[in-house]
Amino acid sequence: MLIELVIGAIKAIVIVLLVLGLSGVLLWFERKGAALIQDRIGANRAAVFGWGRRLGLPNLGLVNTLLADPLKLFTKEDFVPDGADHFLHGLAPFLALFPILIAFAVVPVGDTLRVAQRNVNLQAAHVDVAALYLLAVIGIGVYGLALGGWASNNRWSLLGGIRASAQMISYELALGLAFLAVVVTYGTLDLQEICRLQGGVWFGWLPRWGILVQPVSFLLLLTAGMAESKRVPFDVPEAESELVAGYFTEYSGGKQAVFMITDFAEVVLVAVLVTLFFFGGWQVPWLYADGFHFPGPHGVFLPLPNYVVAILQIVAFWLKTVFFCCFQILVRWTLPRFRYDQLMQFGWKGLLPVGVLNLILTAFVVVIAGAHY
Amino acid sequence: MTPLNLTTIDFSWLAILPLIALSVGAIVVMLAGTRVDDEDSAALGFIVLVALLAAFLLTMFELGQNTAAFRGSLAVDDYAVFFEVIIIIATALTVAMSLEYAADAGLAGAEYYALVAFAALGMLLMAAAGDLIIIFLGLETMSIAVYALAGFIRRDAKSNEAAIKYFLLGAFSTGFLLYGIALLYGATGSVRLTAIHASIAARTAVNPLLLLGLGMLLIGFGFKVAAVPFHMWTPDAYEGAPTPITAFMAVAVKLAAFAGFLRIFFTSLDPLATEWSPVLWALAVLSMTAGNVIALVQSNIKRMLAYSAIAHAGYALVGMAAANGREAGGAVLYYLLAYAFTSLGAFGVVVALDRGAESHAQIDDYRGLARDHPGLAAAMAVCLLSLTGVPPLAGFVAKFYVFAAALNAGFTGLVIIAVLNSVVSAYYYVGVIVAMYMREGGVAVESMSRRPGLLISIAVGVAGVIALGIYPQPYMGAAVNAFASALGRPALHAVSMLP
Amino acid sequence: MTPISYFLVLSALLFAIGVLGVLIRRNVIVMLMSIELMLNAVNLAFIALGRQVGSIDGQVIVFFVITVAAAEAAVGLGIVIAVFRNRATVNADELNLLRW
Amino acid sequence: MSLGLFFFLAVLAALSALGVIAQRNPVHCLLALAVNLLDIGVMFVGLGAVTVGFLQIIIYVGAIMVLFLFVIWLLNLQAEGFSGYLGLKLFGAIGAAALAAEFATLFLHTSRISTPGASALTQGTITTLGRHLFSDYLVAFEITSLLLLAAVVGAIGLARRPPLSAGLSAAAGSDLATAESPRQMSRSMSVSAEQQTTTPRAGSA
Amino acid sequence: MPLTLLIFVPLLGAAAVLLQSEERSVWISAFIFSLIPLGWSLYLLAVFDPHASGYQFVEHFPWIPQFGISYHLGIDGISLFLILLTTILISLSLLYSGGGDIESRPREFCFLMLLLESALLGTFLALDLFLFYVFWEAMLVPMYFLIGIWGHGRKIYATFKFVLFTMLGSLLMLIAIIYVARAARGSLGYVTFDLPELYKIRLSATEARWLFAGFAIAFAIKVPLWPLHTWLPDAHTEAPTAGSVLLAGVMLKAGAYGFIRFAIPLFPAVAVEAIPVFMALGVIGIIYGALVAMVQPDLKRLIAYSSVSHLGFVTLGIFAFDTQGLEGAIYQMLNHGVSTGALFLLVGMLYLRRHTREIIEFGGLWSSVPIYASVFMVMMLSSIGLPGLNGFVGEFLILLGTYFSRKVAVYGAVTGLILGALYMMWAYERVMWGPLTKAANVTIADLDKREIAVMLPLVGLVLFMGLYPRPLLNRMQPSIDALLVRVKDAQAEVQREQVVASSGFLPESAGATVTADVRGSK
Repeated sequence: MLIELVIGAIKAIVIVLLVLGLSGVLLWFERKGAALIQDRIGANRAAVFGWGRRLGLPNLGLVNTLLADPLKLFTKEDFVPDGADHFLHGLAPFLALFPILIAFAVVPVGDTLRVAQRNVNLQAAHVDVAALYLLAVIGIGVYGLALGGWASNNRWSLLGGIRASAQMISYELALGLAFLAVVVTYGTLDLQEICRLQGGVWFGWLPRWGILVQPVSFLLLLTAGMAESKRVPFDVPEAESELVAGYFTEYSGGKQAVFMITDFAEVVLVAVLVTLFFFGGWQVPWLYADGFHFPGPHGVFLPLPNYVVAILQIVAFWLKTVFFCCFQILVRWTLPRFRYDQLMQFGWKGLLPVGVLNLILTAFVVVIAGAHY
Repeated sequence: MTPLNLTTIDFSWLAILPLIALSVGAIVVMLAGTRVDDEDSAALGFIVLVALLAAFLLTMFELGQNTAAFRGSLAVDDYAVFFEVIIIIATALTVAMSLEYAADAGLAGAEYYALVAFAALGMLLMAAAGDLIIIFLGLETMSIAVYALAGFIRRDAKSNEAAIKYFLLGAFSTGFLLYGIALLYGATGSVRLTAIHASIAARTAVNPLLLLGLGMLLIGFGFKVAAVPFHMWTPDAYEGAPTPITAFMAVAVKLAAFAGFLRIFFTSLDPLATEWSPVLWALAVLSMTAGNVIALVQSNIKRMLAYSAIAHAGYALVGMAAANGREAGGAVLYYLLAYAFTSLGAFGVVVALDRGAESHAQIDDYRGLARDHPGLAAAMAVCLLSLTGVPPLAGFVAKFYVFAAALNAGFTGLVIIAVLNSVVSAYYYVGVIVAMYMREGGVAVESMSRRPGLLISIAVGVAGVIALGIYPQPYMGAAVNAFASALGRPALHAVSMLP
Repeated sequence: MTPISYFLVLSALLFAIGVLGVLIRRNVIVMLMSIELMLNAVNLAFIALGRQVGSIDGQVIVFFVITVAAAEAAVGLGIVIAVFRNRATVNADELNLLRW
Repeated sequence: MSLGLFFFLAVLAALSALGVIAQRNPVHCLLALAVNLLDIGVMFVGLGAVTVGFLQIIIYVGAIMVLFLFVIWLLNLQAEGFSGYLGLKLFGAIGAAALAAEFATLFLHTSRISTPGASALTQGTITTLGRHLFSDYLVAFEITSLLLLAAVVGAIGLARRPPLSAGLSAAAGSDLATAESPRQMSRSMSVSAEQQTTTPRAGSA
Repeated sequence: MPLTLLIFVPLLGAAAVLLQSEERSVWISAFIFSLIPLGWSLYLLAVFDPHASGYQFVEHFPWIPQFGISYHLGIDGISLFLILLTTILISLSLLYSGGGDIESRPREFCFLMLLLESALLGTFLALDLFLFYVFWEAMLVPMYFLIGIWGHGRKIYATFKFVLFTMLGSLLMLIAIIYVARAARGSLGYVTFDLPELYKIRLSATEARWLFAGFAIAFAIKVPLWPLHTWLPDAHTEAPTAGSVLLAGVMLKAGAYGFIRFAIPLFPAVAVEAIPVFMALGVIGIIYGALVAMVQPDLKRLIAYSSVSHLGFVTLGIFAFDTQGLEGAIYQMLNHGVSTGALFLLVGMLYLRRHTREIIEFGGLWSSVPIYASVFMVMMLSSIGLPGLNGFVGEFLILLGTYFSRKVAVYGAVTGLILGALYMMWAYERVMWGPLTKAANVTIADLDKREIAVMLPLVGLVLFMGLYPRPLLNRMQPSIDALLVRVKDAQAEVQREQVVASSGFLPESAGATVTADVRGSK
C-alpha cells in the first residue's frame, strides 16, 4: 500500500516537474523563435555575467531565462489594485494553473515498466474515463482567467477575462468533438488504452497512428487546443494593442509568473493531447514490448529489455510533445491575430459543424464496420 | 464488448410519429424563418398547422392500440390519444389565434412558432409518458418553450416580468417534482409507472420515503396545475404573456400537466389513494375558494381568467380527489376537455381586443362590445356562461359530471363547497357580460374580417362549447374509455359511468 | 463505507438550503443559482438512491437532469437579460408591474 | 467512499451551499455554487457514478456556471445590501430547517436505507450508462436533443437583437446583443468600453 | 314529436330572427314564430284526454345513456295550462313590445324572448331531472339579458341579485338531483334521472330530508317564498315590461311547478313533515307582501310585492295537500299569470307615456284615459279576487282546501286577502280617481289598437276563468289526485311510524321492517 503511494507520488512529481520545466524552456524558445522568424538574434543580452560569451560558448540564455526570469518576477512587488477583490485576485492565478497541472495526471508517458517484480504503469493516475476527466479539468480552467479579470477591478482586465472565458467555452465544444471522434474510433476513454491501440502496423509497415484514421479530428484538436491556450492567432483575450494584457493586466510579480506558466503549460497540454491521440503517444514506430520488429511483426527482430523499451517510449513521447510545442510557437509567429468576431465565427460556424460531421461520419463507419478500431 | 444491437431496441414508430411530425415542423419553421420577415410570419404558422394536422392524423393510428412502446417508456393507449388530440387542437387554435397577432405585435416569428411546436411536443410526451423521466422531460420541454414564449414581447416590461416570474417559480417547482421522483425511485427501485405500481401494491407497510416522495410530487404538480397555495405565478404569468400564449398556458399547458398528474396518481400511486385523496381534497377547496374569491376583485380580464383557471383546476381536483372509485377519472378528463374549449374561446375574444402587442384587457375595455361586435360579445358570453356552468353548455355538463363523481365517492361536503364557489364565480363572469352588453364606451376593436385565423379559432372554441354541452355522450364515452385504458381495463361501453 | 442515508441527509440539507435561497434572496440570478442548488441536491439523492436500489437508472436520470438544468439556465438567463434591458434591475421586489 | 472523506466533502458542500445563499456579491455566490457542484461531482465519483460525476463537472461547473458568470458581468451586478422582509426570511429559514430536519429524521430512521452492496450495475461506467441510454431511455435521450434545441431557440428568441425596422435607437440601446457584423461589433465595443458593464457575447454559450 | 316541436319552434324562430336585418321584419317574424307554439299548445289542449292521470304525448329518447339521462317529455293536467299560459304571454309580450316599448336592439330582444320561451316550455315539459335542470338554468340566461340590457334604473344590481340568488338555489338542487339519481341504484339497480322511475325509489329519512331541502330551496327562491324573495322586487321593477310579464307570469310559476312536480312527489313523507314550515312561510309571505306593497310609491314595485303575496297563496294551496287546495293553487298560478302579467303590461303602457311610475305623479287618469282605466280596473279586481273574476276561484279553492287541515293558516290568509284589496284599491284610487292635478296627465293618449289587441285576450281570459273554471279544473283533477295518493300514502306511513314508535309495542327496528313491508305491498 505504502509503496503504491510512493510510486504514485514519484510519478506525479516527475511529471509536474517535467511540465514546469518544459514550460520554462518554451518561454525561452518562444523568444528565440520570435527572433529567428523576425530575423534578429533575440534574447541576446541574456547571459550569466557574460560567461558563455567569454568562454566562446553560445550565451546561456536558456539558463538565464529559466532562473533569472522567475527570480525577477517572484521578487517583484505583488501589486493589488485599489478596489480589487483581494481574495479572488490572489486565488485566480492558481485557479488557472492548478487544473492544467492536474490534467497531466492521466497522461501516459509510457507503457508498463517492470521494476523489482512490480509492474509500474507509466501514468500518474489510471482513470478509465480519462478523456472525460481532461474535458472536466479544462472546463474548470476557465475560472482562473475569468475571475482574474473580474477581481482586478479594471475594465481591460474584465474584458480580457470575458473574452478568455467566452473563447475557451466556445472552443471547448470543438475540442470535445475532436475528443469524441477519437473516443468513438477507439471505443475507450482510457488514454493508456488509446495509446496501446495505436501500436502495431498496417500493411505490414505503416504504424497505426491515429492521424491516419482521424486526420480531421487532428486538425480540430490542434486548432481548438491552440485557441484554448489563447495563443496567437487566438490571443484576443490578451491582445496588447486592444486590452493591454487582458485578464492579467493588473498582475505583477509571482502571480503574473503563475499566469505565464499556465500559458505554457497549456501549450504543453495541447501538444501532449495531439501526441496521445494522433501520433501514437509513447509508441515508437515498430517498437513492441519485447523490442523492435521491422517493418512488422514478421520482419527483422531486435530484442530489447523492458527498461530500454520504457525509456525509449518515454523519450519518444516527450520528443513528440516538444515537437508540437515548437510547432505551436512557430504558428504563433507566423499567423496574424483573429478579430474577435472572426474568432467566434470560426469556432461556432467553422469548427463546430466540421466536428459534428466528423463525429457522425466516424460513428457511421464504426457502426458499419460493426466493431471498434 | 459487443456493440449495442439496434434490432434489440424496442422501437415502435407508431408511438413517436406524431412527435417526429412536430419536431420536423419546428425545424422546417426555423429554416423557413430565415427567409421570412416577422411581418409575414403567418406563413410559418401554417407550417406548424400542417405539422399539427399530420401529428393529429398519426395520433389517430394509435387509437385502440393500448400497448407500450420503447420498453414501457411510452404508453400507446387511448388515454394518451385523448389528451394528445385535445392538446393538438388547443395548439392549433393557439397558432390560428397567433397568425395575425404575432405579425402585428412584431414578434420573432420563426422562434415563436418553433417554440409553440416544441411546447406541443413536450405536452404530447407528457400525455403518452410511461415513466417518470419522460414525464419530467416532457414537462421541461414544454415549460422551457413556454417560459420563453411568455416573455416574447421583448420590449414590454410586463411580458418580461411574466416570463421571469413564471420561470422562477416553474423551475422552483421542478426541483420539488424531481425530488419527489427521486424518492419514489428510491422507494420502489424503478421509474417505470407500471413497475412503481407493482412495487407499491406488493408492499404492505407504507414506506416513509414513498410518502415523502408523494408529498413532493404533489407540490410539484400543484405548481404546474396552479393549485392554491402553489398558484402565485399564475396571474402574473397570464397577464403579462402575449395573449395567445396566455390561452396556450391556460389550456394546453394545464391539460398536459393534468395528463401527467392523473397518469402518475391513478396508474402508479393509486394504492396510496387513501393518503393523497385528502390532500387533493384540501387543494381543491383552497383552489376553488381562493381562485374564485380573488377573481372577484380583478379588473383585468386576463388576470381574472387566470384566477378562474385556478378555480377550475380546483374543480378538476375535486374529481381527482373523488376518484377513490377510479372510474371518476373519466369525469376529470371530460372536465378538462370542456374547460379547454371554453377557455380557448374566451381567450380568443381577449386576443381580438389586443392591438398588436398592446393589450386591452381591462374589463372596462369590454364595455359596449355587444353593440359594435355582437358576434364577439356573444362568443365571449357563451364561453363565460359555460365557465359559470350554465346549461346547456360544456361547462355545465363537465361540472355535473365531476360533481356526480364526487358525490358518488361520498364527498358531499366538497361538492357543496364547489357549488357555492360556482355561485361566487357567476358574479365575476357575469360582470364581464354586464360590461359587454349593458355599459357603453370601451375600446375600438379591429375588424375581424382582417383576422380570419382568430375568427376561426373563436368559432371552433364556441362550437366546441355548445357541442359538448348539448350532445356530450360520445365525448364522455371517449373520456371514460380513455381513462379505462390508462388503468389497463377494457373499455366501458354501455356500462354506467356512475357506479 | 458511508451509509447511503448520510448522503440522503446531505441532499435534503442542500435542497433545503436551495429552497431557503429562493425564498430569501431577491436577486433573480441568485434565486436561479439556488434553484440549481436544489437540482444538484436532487441529483445527489438520485445517485445515492440508485446505489441503494442497485440500478443504474438513477445515474441515467441525473444525466437528463443535468441536461435540463443547462437548458433551463440558458432560457432563464435569457429572460433575466431581457428583463434587465427593460427595467435595469434584477431585484424580484422591484418587478412589481404585475400584482393582484 | 470512506466516512472521513464523506464528512469532509459534506461539510464543504454544506458550507458552500450556505455561501450561495448568504453572500452579498453574486460572483462570490457563484463561486460557492461552483465549489458545491464540484464537490458533489466528486461525491458522485465516490458513489460509483464516475461518468455522471465528470459530466456534472464538465457541464455544470465548466459551462452552466460560466454562463451565469457572464450574465452577472453583463448586468454588472454589484454586491447588494440585504433587503426584503425579515419576516419572510425568518419564515423561510424556519421552514427550510424544518424541511431538512424532517427529511433527515426520516432518512436516518428508515430501515431500508442501509449500507448497500455495490453491485456491478451501479458502477456508472460509460458503457453501462450508454447501454441504458440507448435502450431503456432511448426516447428520453432523443427528446433531450429537442429540449436543448428548444432552449436554444427560446434563448435566441428572447435575446436576439430586434429587427432593424423596430428602430435603430432600440438597437443601439441594447448594446448587449449579439454582434453580427463588424460594424455592429465595433459599435457595441465602443459602448461597452465606456460602460465597462458589457461585452459582445457572441455565441458565448 | 308534438312536444319537441313546442320547444324547438321558438329556437328556430330565434335563429330566424337573427337573420333579419330590418326592424319591422324582426318583430313580425318573432311574433309569427311565437304564434306557432301558441296554436300548437291550443291544439294540444283540444286533444288532451281529460280523464287520464298519466303523462300524455310522451317522448322518450336516450340522451346520455351512461348516466341514465334521457330526453323525456310529457304533459299532464298540471303542466298543460302552464304551457298555455307561457305561449299566450310570450305572444302578447312580443306584440306589446313591438309597439315602441323596446327601442334599442330589437333583434336581440326577440331572439332572447324566443330563447326564453323555449327554455320555459322545456321546464314545464321535462320529465327527466337532468333535462329539467338544463331548461331550468337555461331560462335564467335570456331573462338575465332581458333585464340587464333593456331594464331601467339599477338594472345591473338587479340582474346580479337575480342571477346569484337563483343560481345558488339551483346549484344546490343540482347536487340533490345527482344524489337522487345515484340513490336509484340502491332501489332500482341502475342510475337514472327519469322522473317516473325515480318516484319508485326508497330513501332513508335523513337522506330524504336533505334532498328535499335541496330541491325546496331552489324552488322557494324562484317562487319566491319569504324570506328568499328579496331579488324579486328589484328584478321586477328594473326589468322591461315584457321581462316583468314573463318573470311574474311564468317564471315564478316554475318554482311552484317544481314543488308540485318534483319536490313533493319525490319526497312525499318529508313534504308532509314540512307542511307547518311552508304554511307559515306562505302566510308570512301573504301578509308581508301585502303590507310592503301598501307602502310602495312605485306602481311597478307595488305589483311586484303583490306577487309575493299571491305566491304565498299558491304555497298555501300546495301544502294543503287536498284536491281543492292543489286545484286552487294551480288555478291561482294561472290567475296570477294573467292578471299580474296584464297589470305589468298596463304599468308599462303608462310608463311609456309618462316615463315615470311614481303613484304620486298620477291622479285622475280615469277622465283622460277611460279605456285604460277600465282595463286596469278589471285586472285589479281580478287580482283582488272579486267573485266572478278568475282570482276569486283560485283563492276560494285554496282557502277551502286549507280550511280543512289548517284553520290558523286560513285566518292569516284571509287577513292578507283583505290587505290585498286594500292596497290595490288604494293605489287605484290614487292613480285613476280624483282631480287631474298634473298637466302632463291631461294630454296622454289612451290605448291604441295594438295595446287593445294585447289586453283583449287577457280580459277575456279573466272573465272566462272566473265564470267557467270547470274545463280547466276537470283536466287538472286526475293528475292532482294521482299526486295526492302518493302524499296520503306517505302521510299514513309517517303516522303509523309515529304510533309504533310512541306505543313502544315493537322495538324501532322491527317497526321499520313492518312499515317497509306495508310500503312494499302497495
